[in-house]
Amino acid sequence: MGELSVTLSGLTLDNPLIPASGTFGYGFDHADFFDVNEVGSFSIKGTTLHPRSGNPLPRIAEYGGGMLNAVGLENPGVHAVIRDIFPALSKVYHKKVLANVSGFSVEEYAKCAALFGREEIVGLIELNISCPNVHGGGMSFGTDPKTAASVVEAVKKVTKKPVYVKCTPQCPDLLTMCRTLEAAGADGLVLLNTFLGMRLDFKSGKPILANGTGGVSGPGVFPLVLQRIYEIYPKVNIPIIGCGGVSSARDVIEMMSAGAAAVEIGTQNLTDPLSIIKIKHELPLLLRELGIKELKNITGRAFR
Amino acid sequence: MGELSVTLSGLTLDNPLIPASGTFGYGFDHADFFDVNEVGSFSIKGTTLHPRSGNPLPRIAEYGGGMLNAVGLENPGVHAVIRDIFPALSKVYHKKVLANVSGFSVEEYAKCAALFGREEIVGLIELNISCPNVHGGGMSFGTDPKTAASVVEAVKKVTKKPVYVKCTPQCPDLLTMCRTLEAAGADGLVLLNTFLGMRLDFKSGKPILANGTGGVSGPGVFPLVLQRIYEIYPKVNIPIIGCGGVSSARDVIEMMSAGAAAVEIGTQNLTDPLSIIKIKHELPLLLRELGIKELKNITGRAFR
Amino acid sequence: MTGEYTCVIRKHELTAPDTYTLLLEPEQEIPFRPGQFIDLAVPGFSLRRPLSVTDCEGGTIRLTYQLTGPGTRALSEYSGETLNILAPLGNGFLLPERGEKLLLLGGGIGTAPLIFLAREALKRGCQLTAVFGFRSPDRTLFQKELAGLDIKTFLCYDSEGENVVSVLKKEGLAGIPFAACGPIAMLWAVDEVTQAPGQFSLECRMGCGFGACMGCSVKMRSGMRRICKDGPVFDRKEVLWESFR
Amino acid sequence: MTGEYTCVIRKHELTAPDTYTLLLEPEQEIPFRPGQFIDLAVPGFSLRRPLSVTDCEGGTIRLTYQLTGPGTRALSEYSGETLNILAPLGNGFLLPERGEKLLLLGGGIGTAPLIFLAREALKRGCQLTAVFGFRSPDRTLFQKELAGLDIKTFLCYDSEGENVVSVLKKEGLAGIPFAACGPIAMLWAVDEVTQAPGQFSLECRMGCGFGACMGCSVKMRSGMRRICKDGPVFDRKEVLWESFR
Ligand SMILES: Cc1cc2nc3c(=O)[nH]c(=O)nc-3n(C[C@H](O)[C@H](O)[C@H](O)COP(=O)(O)OP(=O)(O)OC[C@H]3O[C@@H](n4cnc5c(N)ncnc54)[C@H](O)[C@@H]3O)c2cc1C
Ligand SMILES: Cc1cc2nc3c(=O)[nH]c(=O)nc-3n(C[C@H](O)[C@H](O)[C@H](O)COP(=O)(O)OP(=O)(O)OC[C@H]3O[C@@H](n4cnc5c(N)ncnc54)[C@H](O)[C@@H]3O)c2cc1C
Ligand SMILES: Cc1cc2nc3c(=O)[nH]c(=O)nc-3n(C[C@H](O)[C@H](O)[C@H](O)COP(=O)(O)O)c2cc1C
Ligand SMILES: Cc1cc2nc3c(=O)[nH]c(=O)nc-3n(C[C@H](O)[C@H](O)[C@H](O)COP(=O)(O)O)c2cc1C
Ligand code: FES
Ligand code: FES
Repeated sequence: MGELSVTLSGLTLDNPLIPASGTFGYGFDHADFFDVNEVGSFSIKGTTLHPRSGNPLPRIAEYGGGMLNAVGLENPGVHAVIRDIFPALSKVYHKKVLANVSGFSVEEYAKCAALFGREEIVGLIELNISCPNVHGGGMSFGTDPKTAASVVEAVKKVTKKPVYVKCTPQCPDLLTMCRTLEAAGADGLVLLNTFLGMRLDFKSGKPILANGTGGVSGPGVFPLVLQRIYEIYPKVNIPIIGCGGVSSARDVIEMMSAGAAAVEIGTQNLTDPLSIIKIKHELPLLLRELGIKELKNITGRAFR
Repeated sequence: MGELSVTLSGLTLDNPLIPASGTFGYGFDHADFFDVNEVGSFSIKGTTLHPRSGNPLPRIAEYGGGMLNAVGLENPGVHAVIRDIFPALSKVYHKKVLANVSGFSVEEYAKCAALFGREEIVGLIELNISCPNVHGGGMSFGTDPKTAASVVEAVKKVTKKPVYVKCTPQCPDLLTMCRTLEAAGADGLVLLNTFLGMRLDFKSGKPILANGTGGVSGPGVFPLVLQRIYEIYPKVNIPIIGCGGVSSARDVIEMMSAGAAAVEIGTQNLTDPLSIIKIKHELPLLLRELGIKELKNITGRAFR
Repeated sequence: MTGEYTCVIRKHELTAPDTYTLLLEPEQEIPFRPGQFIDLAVPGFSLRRPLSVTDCEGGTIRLTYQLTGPGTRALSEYSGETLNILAPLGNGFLLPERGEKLLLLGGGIGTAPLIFLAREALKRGCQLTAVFGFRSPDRTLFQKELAGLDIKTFLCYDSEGENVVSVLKKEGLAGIPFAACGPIAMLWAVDEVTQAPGQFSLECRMGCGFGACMGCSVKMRSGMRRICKDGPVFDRKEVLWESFR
Repeated sequence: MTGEYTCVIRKHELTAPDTYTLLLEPEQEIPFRPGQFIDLAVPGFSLRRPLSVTDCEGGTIRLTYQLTGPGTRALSEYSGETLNILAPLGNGFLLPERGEKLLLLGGGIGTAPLIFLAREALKRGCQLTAVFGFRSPDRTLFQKELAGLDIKTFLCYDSEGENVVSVLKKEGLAGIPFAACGPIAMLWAVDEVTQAPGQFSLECRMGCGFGACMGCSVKMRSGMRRICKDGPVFDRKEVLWESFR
């Protein structure tokens, strides 16, 4: 195992860099730029039981700290992913993926997770209870700990794969949420999904996104996410994957210092498709500068 | 009245640009750069009943979308402000100020507000129930609508000046908070104070700010603040002063389009002390581009 | 090969009102087809700006862009020596067969990718007619350039009460195979008045520009399609205009 | 007058390991006193970077800065032609009277403002002694420059087991009025071993640099003081070292 390797609930990644769900498709698009096997793992586009066509255009806006999106979980559905996408993916990608699952009912989460749980390529299940861009589902599971716990319990019954839950900053009491998820059997946490926000068009004064609001991501949210990881890490005993605003190798070090065992990178994959490669090359230099041998020893350094 | 003028609860400002509390001192420091009478009004540094020396250094950190601060309400106390600062200020500044008041008890808020309420130079009282950087006070008033309402009621009893309440994004249910404040007699809202966040030092891995966490401000929070204003504007009947991440004349237009009657500018006054002047010069050009005669007609344009 | 390239700025100047010409020379030659685009990193902005290739000769990429908002404004004021791009992106126009007729319909800055298409089609000995519409005569783009090429050209102006669609009808061009780029309203109207086969180059706000984010995915007749990767050029039979309202 | 100035970059180069010299020429001459600083906007960063003036001659501001983090790194790679500053900021050193003795105590990049002070003090016919400490000989700053001035100079190196404080004691300099700038630990130690009047130039993370934000306010003997506006130079009697722990 190299100096960058980390372990998530028994799943060893040769590096902690995980492209975040929705910013790496199903792995094929970044392959135009680099060998996608360079990533530690990646999280597939949020997948639901049935195909979804998502929100109308515009789905994207920009701001001084990154971007907003309201894609609305467009995806071909779990069956098509397993039948068509995974076989094609296995030909070019030889590591595991995080199966990012979204749903509109406890049953939907459980069904999707059960199906993904049988797939060799799936390293762990990432329950997205936090998408701000769909109505009636997604995020509502992310704001109420009881509902969220019921999702975890249902999913744990149907799969042996580690189950990680991706939380939303819109949750009014994130600490209680995380502890409840741990108690319900979650194997790990992903902190965090996007922040609710919006932009208005200069000329018309109306919302830019067809959906009105969208999810804010990118460097602008980094210190907010970092604070949540720092707050929650000492209070739970399951691993945290940090996610939000990471755009450099220094950010990776900082997020792991706050308690993250691995790091998801989203917006930066769009800004610069080669960012993961660049960060991966810089990490060993930073480790040397810090006099630290193994990256995994950085996790939770703030508390030592 | 010029094309930029706006009115807040009977107080007319010749332009809607208000340096935010804590980023303009008591008005003397920016006077090194321009005639401070150019601002619409400004909000004085958060003032408490007794002098406070604030937090230890470091109080400041930076991030990709702006800055973090944990000044911790350093101020000379309401008596010194009234006795020493206001008389000196009146010599160079001939408009009104927003008296930003913080407290650790309902009584403290009321006492400060009563004292400020008697001052000619005070145009309106801005109750800061939202400072994330002091313990035991400040923000705790901002997260519970009942406590917040009791502050407003107590203050309304002791002053005839308009009372605006500056809310915190850390409030779990901001809409209920705002409606409760309106019902309690608040004359207006200031949305929002800083977002809770933190940074860790690259070398040590420990928090940069001596206080651990700090308040995040600057362009990175703009779309988050905008969404809250857009959400709350149609649900209340009192004016909203927008605050958070404004750094350009276009941002002013956008925030007013979402419902703000005026706009506070914080971090940008530090990044560029002349920003208010630059924005003030650009606003008329943008109005012309939009074919809108009076800036105040922009307020709430998103809903028309 | 699709990749990230650092380009030296060879020329960057105002060539029409609010319109800049930018010549970029990448480290190595990038093969482009007409209708493809690049995604340009504007320093200080998170998202890249997609720009169609106006032409590509001897390895130098010509871009033509209009001041639209803060990003293009910052680009026009950029004083560095290099710029970073992703390229080539998207599928270009299907080129006409040797000697075929082709009608080029361009509105405003949408005329840019048609210049590249025109040059390639001329190389194949095609017979070209261009109808280019602008807001007013002072905003005409590529007038000289068109004059130097063997293209029958109609220029029309909103300010004179004419536009691409009205000229199309008046001149009886509605039966010629076409390639069109411009504002959605114009394209939609073109679709309604023409009968021949045709292609539309579409645009929308993009997240990545290379297919990863679904930010540009839109309902087409054959299903959801990403404008960046499955387009930006689409056969007229594919486009559902309601998706662009 | 304190203000915002756009400066042309006259020189910008690596002059010692990790250390750059930057010469800026503002639109109009800015009067500086030794110990004052400028606040430099690094494109792409929200907060400005405070830098002491190393010297100011004929209207050209000399800055010397060390690579510390992302901001100074970006500055060192900046390829534009101008930079924006706020200046002059802070109160400088109290200059010694004509003919008086002055001891200059500098650690690392903290030697920078002492160069300006030295030149001004020499103009007043003062007798100067400098003790400058660095991590190792290859990191020495201003060696040639000092050699050209009439200053009795001691250079010392951590790598050789010596530092400013040990030299101060060894050479019996602890009774001479001093001006010191460098790491807090060094300044504190200086305060403990010297008996003469002295001034310290302090630094900390700043929000504004001109007094508006209280980001640099710290407890001193006479009360809370802003390092940016009430300093950065303070009389030794003012400083409470516990505030800098
Ligand atoms: C495939 C394609 C090719 C294009 N080719 C050209 C060209 O050759 N010349 C040219 O001038 N313009 C072209 N555009 C449009 C150009 O990308 C936008 O004008 C530009 O991105 C606006 O950026 P801004 O910051 O100035 O405007 P803003 O409105 O401030 O931009 C904010 C955000 O919206 C996006 N955006 C705004 N308008 C558009 C738009 N019309 N299309 C796509 N994204 C937009 C921006 O990229 C940015 O992410 C093309 C667009 C696409 C999709
Ligand atoms: C009055 C004054 C004069 C100074 N003069 C010089 C000089 O002449 N030459 C020189 O090399 N350095 C000087 N410094 C220190 C210099 O400002 C910092 O090294 C620089 O800001 C670091 O920026 P960075 O982005 O590289 O580091 P980062 O650590 O990434 O900076 C992050 C934030 O912390 C602040 N910061 C970090 N270190 C310091 C520090 N030591 N002091 C103040 N702020 C800091 C930065 O300004 C920025 O806001 C001076 C500081 C002050 C206060
Ligand atoms: C275009 C886009 C699409 C996204 N789609 C999903 C998704 O399908 N499922 C999910 O869990 N998160 C989704 N996210 C959120 C990201 O996975 C990530 O949590 C967020 O962007 C914060 O990380 P960042 O700041 O590094 O981008 C999406 C984000 C973006 C920008
Ligand atoms: C250094 C600093 C000090 C601040 N002090 C106060 C304060 O005393 N009282 C208050 O209500 N808000 C205070 N704030 C918050 C600002 O007034 C403003 O709400 C916040 O910075 C968001 O606006 P911005 O993004 O434009 O900076 C402070 C902000 C900064 C950056
Ligand atoms: S813009 Fe990302 S998929 Fe097209
Ligand atoms: S840095 Fe703002 S007051 Fe000193």
